[in-house]
Amino acid sequence: MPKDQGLMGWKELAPGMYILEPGNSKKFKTGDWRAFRPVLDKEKCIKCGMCYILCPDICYQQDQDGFFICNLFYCKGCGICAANCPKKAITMVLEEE
Amino acid sequence: MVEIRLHGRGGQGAVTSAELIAVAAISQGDYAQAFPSFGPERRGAPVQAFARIDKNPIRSREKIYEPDVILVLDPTLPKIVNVTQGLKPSGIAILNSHLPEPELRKLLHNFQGKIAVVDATKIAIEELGLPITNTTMLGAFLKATGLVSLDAIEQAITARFGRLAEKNIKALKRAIDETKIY
Amino acid sequence: MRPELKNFKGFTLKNLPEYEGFAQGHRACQGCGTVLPLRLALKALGPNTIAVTATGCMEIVSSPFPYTSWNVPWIHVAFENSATVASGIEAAIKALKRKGKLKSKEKINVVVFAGDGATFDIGLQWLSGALERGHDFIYICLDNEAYMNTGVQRSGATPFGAHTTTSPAGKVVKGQTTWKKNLMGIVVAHNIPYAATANPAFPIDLMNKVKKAALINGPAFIHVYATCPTGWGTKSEDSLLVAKLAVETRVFPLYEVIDGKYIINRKVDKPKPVEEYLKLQRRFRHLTPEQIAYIQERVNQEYEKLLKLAECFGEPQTEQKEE
Amino acid sequence: MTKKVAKEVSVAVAEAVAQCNVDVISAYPITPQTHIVEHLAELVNNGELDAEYIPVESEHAAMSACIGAAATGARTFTSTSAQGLLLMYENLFIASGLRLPIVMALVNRSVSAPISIWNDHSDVMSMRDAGWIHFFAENGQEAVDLIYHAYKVAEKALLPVAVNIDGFILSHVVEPVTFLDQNLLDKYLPPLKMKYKLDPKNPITIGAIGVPEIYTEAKKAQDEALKASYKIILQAWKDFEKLTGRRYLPVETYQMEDAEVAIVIMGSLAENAMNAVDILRAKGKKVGVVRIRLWRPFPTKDFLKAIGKVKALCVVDRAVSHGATGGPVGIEVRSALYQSNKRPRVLNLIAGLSGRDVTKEDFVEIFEKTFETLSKKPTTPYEIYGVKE
Repeated sequence: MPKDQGLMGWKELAPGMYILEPGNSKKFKTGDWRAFRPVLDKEKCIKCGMCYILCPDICYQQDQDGFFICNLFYCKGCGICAANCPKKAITMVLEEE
Repeated sequence: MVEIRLHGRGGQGAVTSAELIAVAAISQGDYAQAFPSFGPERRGAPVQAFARIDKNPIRSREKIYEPDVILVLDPTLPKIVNVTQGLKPSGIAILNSHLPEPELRKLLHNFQGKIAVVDATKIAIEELGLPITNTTMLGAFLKATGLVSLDAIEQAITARFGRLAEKNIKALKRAIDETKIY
Repeated sequence: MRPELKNFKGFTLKNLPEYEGFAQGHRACQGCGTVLPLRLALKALGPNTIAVTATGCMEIVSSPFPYTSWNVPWIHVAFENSATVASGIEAAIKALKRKGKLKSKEKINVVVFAGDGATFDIGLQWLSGALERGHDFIYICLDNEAYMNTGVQRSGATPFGAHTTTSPAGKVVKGQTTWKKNLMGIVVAHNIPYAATANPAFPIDLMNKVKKAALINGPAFIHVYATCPTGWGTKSEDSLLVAKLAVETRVFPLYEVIDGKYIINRKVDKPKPVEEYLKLQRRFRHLTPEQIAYIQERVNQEYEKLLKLAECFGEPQTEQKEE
Repeated sequence: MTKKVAKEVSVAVAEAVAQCNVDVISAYPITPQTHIVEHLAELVNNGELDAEYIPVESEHAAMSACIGAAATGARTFTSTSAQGLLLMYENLFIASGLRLPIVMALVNRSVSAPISIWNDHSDVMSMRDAGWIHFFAENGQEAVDLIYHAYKVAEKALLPVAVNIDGFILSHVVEPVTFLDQNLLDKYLPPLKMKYKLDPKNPITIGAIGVPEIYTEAKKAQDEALKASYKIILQAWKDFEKLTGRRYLPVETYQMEDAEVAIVIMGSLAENAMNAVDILRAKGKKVGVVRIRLWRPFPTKDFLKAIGKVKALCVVDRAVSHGATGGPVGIEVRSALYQSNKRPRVLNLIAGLSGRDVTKEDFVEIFEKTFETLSKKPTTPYEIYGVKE
């Protein structure tokens, strides 16, 4: 058995293995799960925010111009935003392209 | 140490009597224990309860097998339960009965020791309106043993029964007067 | 109307809170239709919230040490007992506030997230106890219709005919043989002030229901239809399409029961055939025309029942429109 | 110091819990625990105790509610027995793993089957490895005092504490107890202040998944915490002695100074064993009793010191560990002895199952059996005492 597989020393743990920093999973990249990437056509976009509200991975944030932009650090490429965009302004594109 | 075994029927208050004896003894500065026969209690079924009194702290977690005193709350019990089992020859049997002494001794398998008798059922019906004899029999216990003072037992009853205490104390006092010791 | 709801205006796409109670970087599957309602609920509740989660997907994806996706205080204890853990939290808040040991002017929401297994099956007794005792908390059942976390085994919430790994579509027995347990019926029988169904394809409706549940004093229950592309065999981008069809086919009607009064939020007058809903999901692909016909018949019956309930124990219909 | 009063031990325990100003009580009734929770409900409903009483639908729920309440920063209490404890089982490990200072009065009772409501230690032994601190009370006074200690220790060590009270033979006995004066108790037991708790002002995550990369470290930390609680316990007892003069030690001894043969036991039956010592000492026999009060963390050093120079020990267990090499205490004692050069003969008897009386006369006989081991080694690792062949 390889020794010392531990993530950190036991003395460093908070009692009960509590995690003291809220929402620290945002340091964890889930963008590499993605095969397809959403691409927004700003011409068609009406800034309704449907993509923002329906994204299970909380990727969309509004920019200064009011467009909702997908954060590819987290986007898993599920395509829910594209499928539910009322104006079909989002298309899923293969990552390689 | 004096060990007391109480015999009654479920619902007659044998456990309460044992507790009142212990509470009274402790309040007068003695050490005491009281406990029921452990297990589910069913109304009407013969039950036992126990008490111990000592001048020194009591250290014991066993049932009472050879009591110094037995206190029988129900007149019908000696016929169906061997109430004197293990009772020390020097001990005392305190009974609720209207029967004469010779007949009682027969019922008690010819127990030759001291016997105290009172017709507690009659007193209880007259004073409390109910054939619940636990407090009445405590009067007989006081008279026969002198282990706890009337004052201490009165306080214990008052704490336990509140507004019903007065009647119970009256019944108890009558029992002190009417108990006969053989 | 409940006095607690008097000043509640409701969310719209225009006035959504920016706040997220759930953080990015969680490990839910692509297109997870279960984590989405969870996110929306926390968004509606805001930061003054304590969350309890039953063992299940949402617990697993949100808390692999050293990471947590929870921006609110959160606890996971076990599979079946979240409702009771919440009872303890609620009682603690009450006692500590009363005794001056906890100073919080605002109401602290206590919310449970639990899957269908944790709610319909293993945790039903705990849920029943907590509802009966009247704790002021919100129980959100994220119902994806099977034990997804352990590899898609059937639960009491699995619909008739569905293939799962413990109700497989075999040569003789074709999938789940029982009808979905009527959980709303059970919950409503506890006479709690608020119960509702919700669906992530109707996100504003869902958030409004969560907010109402939070505002109302006493126990509130929300049965959320939650999709699982992995367990159901749907395309991840179809996750919400399927969810929408569940409402449009009357498979999963949206309604509220407020103080025993039934309110159907979206009446479906011209339902789509259930087959349209079923055919998008691999878990139903083995179904025979007879089975599909049976499902259609039961769905019709159940909807009729609901209409009757709304008719007998309802208020004048106030339909809500999703934007 | 208040006056000695007559109380049923269960009622006394409830009143001690109330004195500790608990915030949340959650319990489900089971014989012989009932009188404790009934009395607490009465105190709450009479307005004598300001606490939330959650009348849950099962013992599993009782512990679940305590976990939720304790994690929110409330002082909590529950009580159970036997089957109730087993129904709580998974939560017992969670309470300690999450480091929650819950206090439980465990009114010891046999475990089914056969179903039995009477006293032995088979229930508590099932949770021996659950990471709780365990005290065993000998009498009503100890039961009361140990409740005070339990909160003091639990909240400092951040670990749950079980106060073990023998069912019926202790829990249902009316006897004299002295309660600590409330002012003194308030000094002894400051209000609970949890550094980490469920609080929207400082959101933390409790109960995250212990992936293989951290589970081992989490368990190590928990194990060290339980070991470290030993010092906290000793300090709590020292502080208590200063207040009351009542002295508490992890292991108590009776007539052990020159004892050649001793009985090792936990709980209230030790009293009958002490009475047997008095009988035998009167006849010139050098016998004594070693009573283990602190069962977890096991006080190995105290135990080894307590047994002095005995030539033979009889460990009287109150539970069977089926298929093992002894009763639970017997195994522990043998393991402790292996860590020293002492090698007394060890007889291990299992006695007093399900409320079967073990009288002073029985203990006299047990001492005699133990003397026999001096010339003849026991032939079996353990035996069940008093079983009818």
